[in-house]
Amino acid sequence: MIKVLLFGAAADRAGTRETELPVEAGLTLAELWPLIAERHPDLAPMRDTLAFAVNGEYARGDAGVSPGDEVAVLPPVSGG
Amino acid sequence: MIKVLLFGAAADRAGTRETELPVEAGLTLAELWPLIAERHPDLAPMRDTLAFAVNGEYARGDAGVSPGDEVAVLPPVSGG
Amino acid sequence: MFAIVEESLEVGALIQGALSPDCGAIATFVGTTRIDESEGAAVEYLEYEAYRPMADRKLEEIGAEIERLWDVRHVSILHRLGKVDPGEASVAIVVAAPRRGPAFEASRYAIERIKEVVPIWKREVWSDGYVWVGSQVGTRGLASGKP
Amino acid sequence: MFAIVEESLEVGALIQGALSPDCGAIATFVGTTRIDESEGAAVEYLEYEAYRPMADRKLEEIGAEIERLWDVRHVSILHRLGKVDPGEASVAIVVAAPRRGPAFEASRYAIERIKEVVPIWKREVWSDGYVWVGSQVGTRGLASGKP
Repeated sequence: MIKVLLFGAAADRAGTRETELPVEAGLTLAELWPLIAERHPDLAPMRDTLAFAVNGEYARGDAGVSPGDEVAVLPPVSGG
Repeated sequence: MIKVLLFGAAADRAGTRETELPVEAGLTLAELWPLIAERHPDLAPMRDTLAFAVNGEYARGDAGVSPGDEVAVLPPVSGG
Repeated sequence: MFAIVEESLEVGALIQGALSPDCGAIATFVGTTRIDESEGAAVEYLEYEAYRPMADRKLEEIGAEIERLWDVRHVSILHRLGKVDPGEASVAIVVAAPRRGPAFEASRYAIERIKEVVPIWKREVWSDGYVWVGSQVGTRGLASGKP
Repeated sequence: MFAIVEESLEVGALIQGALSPDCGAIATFVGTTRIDESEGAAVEYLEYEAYRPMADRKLEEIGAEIERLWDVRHVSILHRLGKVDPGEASVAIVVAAPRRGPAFEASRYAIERIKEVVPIWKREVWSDGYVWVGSQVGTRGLASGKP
């Protein structure tokens, strides 16, 4: 399983702040995204605005994710 | 009479913070300076570093001063 | 000190803690909730959420970047979470340095970096709905379109 | 508020007074007494004097210049007189503005202008004598030469 955390507008669109995806083997973030979007179709239109973190650090689409990892879906940050 | 106020290093050099010069008619700041420097010779070497104010506002050498005016001798300011 | 906190920010105490005989300058930035108005509606309050502990770590990284880039002796950053009313502080940055140039530059750098990299999100709650700042997602008429 | 004061500066209260729902940013600058050291001697304290009321008026003029140059809603400048111990604040500048860019620029402008035009003078009292900053006049070995 991969734990997926959602924040801000992404949590709002998905209707949840946390979900789990039954991923058995390693794959890339880019490969994980369709699984997230399939589970939460309202997220799909946000794709181009989103960043991702794997285990608490920003990661690009070619980053690997494995069972046990924590993936965070990050809309444009707006602190300050 | 013209009242002359001295500040900071200028007061230090002159050994006083205030003096009066018996000026009867109007003259310019540039003409006043030799009278100040004659009264307080230790000020003379500071001349190029000094600014002047007449009645509380910066003034140049060609500014007129008359009996009753307050002239301030201002070393480089160092607030902050 | 780098912290994400629920309670209101005590900026005076933060500055007091930065006073030091080896510094001549303290530059401080405080971000506050501004009441925006449009089309007869107004912002009532802001609400912040963060991805922790990543957000805490990013604040510390900004502090480390500043200490690499400038001669500063003290950096504090506090950021509020939860509801922040109009006129209240949501972020406070305090930088003490021997000289004023680095203090000014570093405090400006800190707020710009916070707005770029720290996973914190702000929801504006208006009298007629809310909107996630930056995503334009929400329940206000203007914001309900696609992001 | 523009004032030249004898007592210590309460920066927290000054910032508190600048909080306003029409502003999103408060930039603050605090100048403090830094212990300088050279040739085995050290600065023990600073002593400030001013030409008043000209100095008070110049502070107000700087405030007016800032309000002409930037969209700011609040400017406070306080400057100490008399003895200021190491680590204490000698000047505090607080600028509140709707946007952070003008707040940062205006606070920097204020301290630069103070150092250019406000008739205030600083005497560094060292363990081995004193020196008038800017004039290099005093009783320390290095400073006793011609200005």
